[in-house]
Amino acid sequence: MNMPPLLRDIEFAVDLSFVNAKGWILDLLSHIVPDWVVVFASIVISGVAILVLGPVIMMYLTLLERKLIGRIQNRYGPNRVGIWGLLQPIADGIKMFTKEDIVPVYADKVIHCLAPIVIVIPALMVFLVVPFGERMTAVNLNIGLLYFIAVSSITTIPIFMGSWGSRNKYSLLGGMRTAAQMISYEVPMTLSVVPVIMMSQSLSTNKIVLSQSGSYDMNWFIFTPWGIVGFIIFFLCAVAECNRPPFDLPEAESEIIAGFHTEYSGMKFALFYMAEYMNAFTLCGIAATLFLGGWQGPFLPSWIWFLGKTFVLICVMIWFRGTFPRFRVDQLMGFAWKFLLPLTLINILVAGLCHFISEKTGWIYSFIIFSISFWVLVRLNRPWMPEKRHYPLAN
Amino acid sequence: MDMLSLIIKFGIYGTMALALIAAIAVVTLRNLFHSALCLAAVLIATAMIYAAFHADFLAAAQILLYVGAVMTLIIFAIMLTEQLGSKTIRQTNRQNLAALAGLLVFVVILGRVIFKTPWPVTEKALASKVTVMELGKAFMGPYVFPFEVISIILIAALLGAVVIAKKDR
Amino acid sequence: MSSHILSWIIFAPLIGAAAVLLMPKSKTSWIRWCALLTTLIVFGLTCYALSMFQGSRAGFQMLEKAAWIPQFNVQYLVGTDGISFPMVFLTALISLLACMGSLAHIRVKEGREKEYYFLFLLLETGMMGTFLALDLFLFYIFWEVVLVPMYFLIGIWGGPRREYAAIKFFLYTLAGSLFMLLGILAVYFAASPHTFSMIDLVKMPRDFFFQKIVFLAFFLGFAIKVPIFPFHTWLPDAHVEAPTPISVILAGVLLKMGTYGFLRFSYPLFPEAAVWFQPAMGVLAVIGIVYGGFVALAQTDFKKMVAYSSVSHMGFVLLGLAAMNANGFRGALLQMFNHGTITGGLFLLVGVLYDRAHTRDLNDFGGLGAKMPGYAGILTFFSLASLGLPGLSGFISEFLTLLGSYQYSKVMTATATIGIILAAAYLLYMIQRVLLGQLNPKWTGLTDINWQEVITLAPLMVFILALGIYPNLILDYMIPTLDGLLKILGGAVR
Amino acid sequence: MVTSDQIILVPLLPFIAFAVNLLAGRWLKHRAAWLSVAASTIACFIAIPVCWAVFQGNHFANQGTWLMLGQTPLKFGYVMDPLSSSLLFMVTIVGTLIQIYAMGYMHGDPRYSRFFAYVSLFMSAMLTLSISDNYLLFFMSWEIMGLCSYLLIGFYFEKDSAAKAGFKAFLTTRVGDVGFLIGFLTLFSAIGTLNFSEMNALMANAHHAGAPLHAGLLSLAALLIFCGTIGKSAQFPLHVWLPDAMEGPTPVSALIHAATMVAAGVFLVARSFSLFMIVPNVLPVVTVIGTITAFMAAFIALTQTDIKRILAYSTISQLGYMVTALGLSGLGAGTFHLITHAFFKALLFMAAGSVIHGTHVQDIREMGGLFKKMPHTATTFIIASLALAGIPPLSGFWSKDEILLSAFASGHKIVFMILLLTAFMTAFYMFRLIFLTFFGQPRNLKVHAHESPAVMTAPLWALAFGSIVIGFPGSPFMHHWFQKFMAHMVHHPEYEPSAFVMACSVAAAVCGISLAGVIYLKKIRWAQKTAETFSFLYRLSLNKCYFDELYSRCIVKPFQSLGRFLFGFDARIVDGAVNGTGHATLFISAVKGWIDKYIVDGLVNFTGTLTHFLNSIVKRLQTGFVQNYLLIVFIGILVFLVWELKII
Amino acid sequence: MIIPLAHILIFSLLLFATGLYGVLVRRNIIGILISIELMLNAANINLIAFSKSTSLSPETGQIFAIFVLAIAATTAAVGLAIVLALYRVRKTVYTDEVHLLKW
Repeated sequence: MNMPPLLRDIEFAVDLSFVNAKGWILDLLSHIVPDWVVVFASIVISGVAILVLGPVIMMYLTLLERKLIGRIQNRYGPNRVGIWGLLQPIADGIKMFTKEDIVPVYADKVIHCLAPIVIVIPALMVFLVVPFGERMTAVNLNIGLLYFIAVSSITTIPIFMGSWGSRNKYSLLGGMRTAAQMISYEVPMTLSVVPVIMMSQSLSTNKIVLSQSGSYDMNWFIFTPWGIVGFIIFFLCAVAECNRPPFDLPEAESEIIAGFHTEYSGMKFALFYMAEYMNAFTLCGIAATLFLGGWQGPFLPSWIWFLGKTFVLICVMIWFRGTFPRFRVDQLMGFAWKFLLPLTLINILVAGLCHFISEKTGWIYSFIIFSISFWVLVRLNRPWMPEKRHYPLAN
Repeated sequence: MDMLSLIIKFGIYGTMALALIAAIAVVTLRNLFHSALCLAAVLIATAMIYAAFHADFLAAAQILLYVGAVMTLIIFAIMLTEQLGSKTIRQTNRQNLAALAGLLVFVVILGRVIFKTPWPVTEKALASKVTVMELGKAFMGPYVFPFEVISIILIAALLGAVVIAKKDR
Repeated sequence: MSSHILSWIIFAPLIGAAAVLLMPKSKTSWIRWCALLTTLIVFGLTCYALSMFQGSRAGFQMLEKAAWIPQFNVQYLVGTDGISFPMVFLTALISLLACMGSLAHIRVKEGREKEYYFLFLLLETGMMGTFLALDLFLFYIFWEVVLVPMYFLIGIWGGPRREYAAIKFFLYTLAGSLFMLLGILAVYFAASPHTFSMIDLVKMPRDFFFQKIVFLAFFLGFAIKVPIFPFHTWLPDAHVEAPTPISVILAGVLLKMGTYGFLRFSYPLFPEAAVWFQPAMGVLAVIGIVYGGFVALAQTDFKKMVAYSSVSHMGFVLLGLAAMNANGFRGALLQMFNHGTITGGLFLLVGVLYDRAHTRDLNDFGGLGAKMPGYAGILTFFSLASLGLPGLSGFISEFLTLLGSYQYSKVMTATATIGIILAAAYLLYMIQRVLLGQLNPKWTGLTDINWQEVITLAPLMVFILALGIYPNLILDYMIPTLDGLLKILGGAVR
Repeated sequence: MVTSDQIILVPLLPFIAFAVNLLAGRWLKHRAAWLSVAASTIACFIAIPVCWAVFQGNHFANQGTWLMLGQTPLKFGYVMDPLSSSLLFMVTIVGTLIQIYAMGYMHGDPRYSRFFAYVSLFMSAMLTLSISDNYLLFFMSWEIMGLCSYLLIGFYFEKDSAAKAGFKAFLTTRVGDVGFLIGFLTLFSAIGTLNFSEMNALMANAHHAGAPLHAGLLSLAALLIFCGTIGKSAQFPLHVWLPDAMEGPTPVSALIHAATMVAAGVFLVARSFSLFMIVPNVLPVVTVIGTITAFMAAFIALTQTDIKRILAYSTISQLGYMVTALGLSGLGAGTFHLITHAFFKALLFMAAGSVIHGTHVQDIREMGGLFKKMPHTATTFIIASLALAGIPPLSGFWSKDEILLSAFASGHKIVFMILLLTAFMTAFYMFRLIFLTFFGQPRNLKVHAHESPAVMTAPLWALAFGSIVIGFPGSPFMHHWFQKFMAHMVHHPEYEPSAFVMACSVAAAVCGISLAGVIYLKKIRWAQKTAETFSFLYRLSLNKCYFDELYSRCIVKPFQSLGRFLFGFDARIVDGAVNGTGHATLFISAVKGWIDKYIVDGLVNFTGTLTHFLNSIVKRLQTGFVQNYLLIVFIGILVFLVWELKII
Repeated sequence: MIIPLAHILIFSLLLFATGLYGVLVRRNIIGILISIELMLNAANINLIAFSKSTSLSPETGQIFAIFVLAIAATTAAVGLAIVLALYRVRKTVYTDEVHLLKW
């Protein structure tokens, strides 16, 4: 980066402002309290930051979504509470907190109540490894990516708990759908990140981001053939993982009311809601990290780059919601197992290929391979028409 | 940092206790779903213990595979097979006392053995730290054959499970 | 010999059978036409072979030779001569007509055409092989191959007592052929070097006592097939129960296999024993003639009557064989051919009537001559041929047989002529009961014989008439071979 | 040129007519008759010049190989010698006339073409027989004639009696035929040829050498050949079929059962005459048979009432005459009578047929006074009867006289007496028939007689003319030309004509006619009285000497029961043995099965039971409960641990 | 090593015993499978502990543990498939009700 030194200094200062702030606080504390307290304080500061960040993100994501959907549907969206409806999430929060907490009579009460609490935990835990900016990763685990995948997979269990604990058949159906969907999409998602791991030779999110630096910090993985395919797959799987449209079968209103959170209301519902939005955010963040270079980017501070990329991906998710109709169950599963899974495997192969040959030929080869495999897979996945049903009494 | 290690130590013991309690809950709870959730707790606790032993990769894999996949499968199976009102059905068979007695003897014997055996604990081993890279190299190096075997077993199990669980036509 | 015409003749039906097997079961018309085409091709091949056949030569012709099981010196050895060739021709003709009969008016059980025609063609292969094999082992195999499809054809498509008839036929014939197998093995082990080949075996001398024993073994096998008097009881049952085309084949071809065996194997291999057994055979033949005639006279079942007439007529064949002179042999071989055509035609006619009336009780009919003039004419024609009316083929063979046997024994001949009278009696009695007299009102609805059936019968009539007027047509092919055989026997007559 | 092989056309043309009629009869309809008649006529015109040439003393023969008998070829051919030419002459003329007659008689019959087909076939066979030069061809045509006879007798097969009659005729003649067959087989084995000419030559040589070859064998052969005559010519033991054969249409009776086929038997003896002459003891047998037949038949004819039956018995009687003549070495006499008889007997049958055609009844007791209504028929009938009775100068007189002469001259006085008596009876029954039929008053008013059409009466007159003139070639007026002509054939004794014999013959005939006239025109009661007086004889005569009953009881029934017995034997004993073997095998199998089941298997089962018992104790271990097993395994491991670690 | 090896071993022993108890006494087959997972976990803990404290090549224990993990996954998958098939056929998942092999 050939920038004037002053500019660079300024940029660094802005870039590392949060980090430096934490450093100052800890420095201050170390003079007062014993060392282990400082360690704890470091953890607590990061934790508090994350814990605050989570609900805030959730609140304003809902607003963003409502606004965007509104725009898509040619209306305004919330615009009464505060300017542009900015206070709407707070109002909603108040409403949520004050609502009656209903527990069904035959519910498995402990589990019923535990589920919304448990579901927030993994959602928050994944924030630990999200690189918000340069040196802004809460815990720089060397298995960060694996940690992320592992922890996000726990999400199924609270959903099960909720669906089971409610003693409601729609809940149960929703839970089972969720479980099936999440397990299915976890597989292509995990496999789609394998090329990234291969190329960056690390599981650490930080290192992955760093390996995407280059001229103008723009050597993002999405600009490689395997990267673009992997990104698309990953992003689709991410949409499915957080049960968002068009993969929102677990909570399909027209089919099973609201899926696993049918019986939830008030704060418990808010928690589920929050977990969902936090998951969406983290998944978009991870997608940005893995394929879009994370906080890498010219000129602007790293965290702005990161949040900007994440924001764009979230907008795309919302755009999906506004655009696509819902999948059918068998199409959903078939899409994961019969289309995405083979494509990820081919993607891994292509990644290996691209690693060993020059960039241009790599593009040509991968283009050929992808078109052929795409064509083959589409041919093999011809839409399956269910047998026409006969209704003998219809006439 | 003595304090830190003390906290970690107690944290480990606490995790162990939690795991044991959850394990006992697993085998004694009547509601199988609760058992399964307790198992999840045990697994997570175990994963934490792994992490404490610097087996990060294993911990993550434990969570990913066990909690993410196996538990889901088990809960799935429970949901498919369990009638909702099955809480009241006796969940243990008649040989629990005999089993308990046998286990007691077993625990006593093995406990004695464990305590009596001089374990060859080496400092070098204690100091070593295994990275994911090394694990991967080990997989691709000396353990490549078992690794492939395991992959074949997994595929076989996948197909087998599909075939078995498929509805008869 | 470069041409494999004989092998083609043997195995063409097998190919047809395979083709039938490959066809879908529901396509019955395909199967029928395939079978008919196959038999037609076999007949064509036989005619082609006829053009290659040198009638004036005595020895085996068109030989085909290949080692089959070299360890036991078993060969695939087929060939033909004046004895077997008329039989091959007869087989091809009768099979063709029986197949046509099957198409036209035989009730083959619904949906089982495929099995029927498969077995039918397999049977044809067996018969052809039996007549053409010159290796004893091969001969035995084909001999047995004939049994199995026959068993099923009778047992599945037969009349009400078909299981009984089929199993009786099968066990009886099998018992006989087991004796024959023993004989074959004895011949094989007595020969040095061990061989099954007829060409080699004929040249080897054999001990007289051995000859007698083994001749007896062969005799049992062939006698049951012919059938000779005490072994004949399977015949009426099998004939009566078998479906019409199968009766035709049974009478037309299968019975000939026994007498053919005498001519082909027993006589050349055991000339001294044959001479020794001559009186016994003659007596059995005469008993068969007279006995069969009398029993036929007592029948009320049309088919059974024809069956017993077969016993009587085959007795003439045996009588000719027992005469052991030129005329006797010629008569016998000619009678084999003629009996095939005549009795085959009679069975077809019984089938024609049975298909319409669904009964074979002779006493039940009457006066059909006015109702079915065409049928009456043809039935009369075949009956007259059967009773030995001059001008029709039956007479020539009976005449030659009697001429031959007269040279051997006057008493036997005189007794045998009773059979001729009886033949007239039972056949005319049958005609009287079926065609003449008042029309039984039950049968006013019967229709006359149709064109399909006439076409089936016409070739037989042509042969009967042609051979009756000018028997040399076929005798020319037989005489050199028969004279050669007689020379072998003559050498043995002391 | 009339010498050569065109004679083959003579039998061939009717055969073609037969084939065409049979195959195309449905389209030809009544044109069928024209075809047959035309064939016959052309055959006649071909045959007569050839015959004439033979009468002039020529001799034709030709032959070709047909079959190989052993190493000797069997040759078929024709021979035109006096015997065959005279027969050919008669057959062609009579046959053609009868067919013309049949055109009228059979008119309107539904199986018209079939009838003419059969008749043509018969003509073909008969002509073949006439000219055949060997026994086998002779026999073949002989058999085909038998077949035609069978078919034509059973022509009205809807009638049971007709069907039965045909059956009877065929079977009865067949018995004789088989004798004939064996006979010429014997002859073949004795002299090695079947050809007539060769045989004649051989016999002549033997005769001249004085020593017959294989006397016994030849005698046997001659006897057996004579069996054929007995069957075909309805001689004494086998005559029963001929009266029944009258069930056939009348032209058939005229053609086959009067003129031609039955004469073939006589012709056979004539053909084999050289053989008969050379063997010593056969001719007397022939004579005896002939005499018995002649007398017996005449005796039966006395009381019959069916017009055709009377004629049939008359035929038998006359055939007996011929056979007697041949037995008395009268070849010329026998053959001569054969020819003349053919003419007048055919005429009689045809006239009788005309009567039947006109009245639709056959019983003479229902006729009467028909002379006025059917003058042509009656006149010709009377002419023929006179010929038959032996009134000079009609043909019958000359031929009968020759036979009587043979008997008289050869010294067989008893035979002569019997034949004379027979001649008397013949005259009597013939005129009994005439007086009852044509004279007196009509006895049945339901009968409306009318004269037959010209197509029927014309042949009657033609034959009547023949009956009158055909006797002259053998009469003293032509110096016994015929007998001399025949003598060319085989050497046989010739006798001087005797006026005594002629007188006796005429006297017998006249007496018979007068007696018949007296009884049946004037004193009808006398007949009744005579019948009552000689009731035994009357019943014997009326019931045809009980031959049918005798045969039915002695031959037919035993044969049938033998058949049934043998069938039972077959079903029970022979088949029983087979099935018995089967059952025995099954029984042994059952025994073995029992042993297997209770002893061998019992041991096995005992082992099983023991095991089962032990099992009931041990099986308790098998709880079918996985965790139980697991617990046991676990406890086992525990024990192992304790043991291995030596804790206790 | 922060805590003595023996303590870990005792812990895993107890975990194993608990799992074994579950295997021996639970009626529900899924319960048994759950208990088997417990036992496998105990074994894994042992592996890790030993690898951490005694082994010369420290990755071996972890690799074995990962193999055990994979096997556990297959066990679960196949076992549960069998359970589902059984449930579909016999409408029960209780071991003492499935005793076709009982005498």
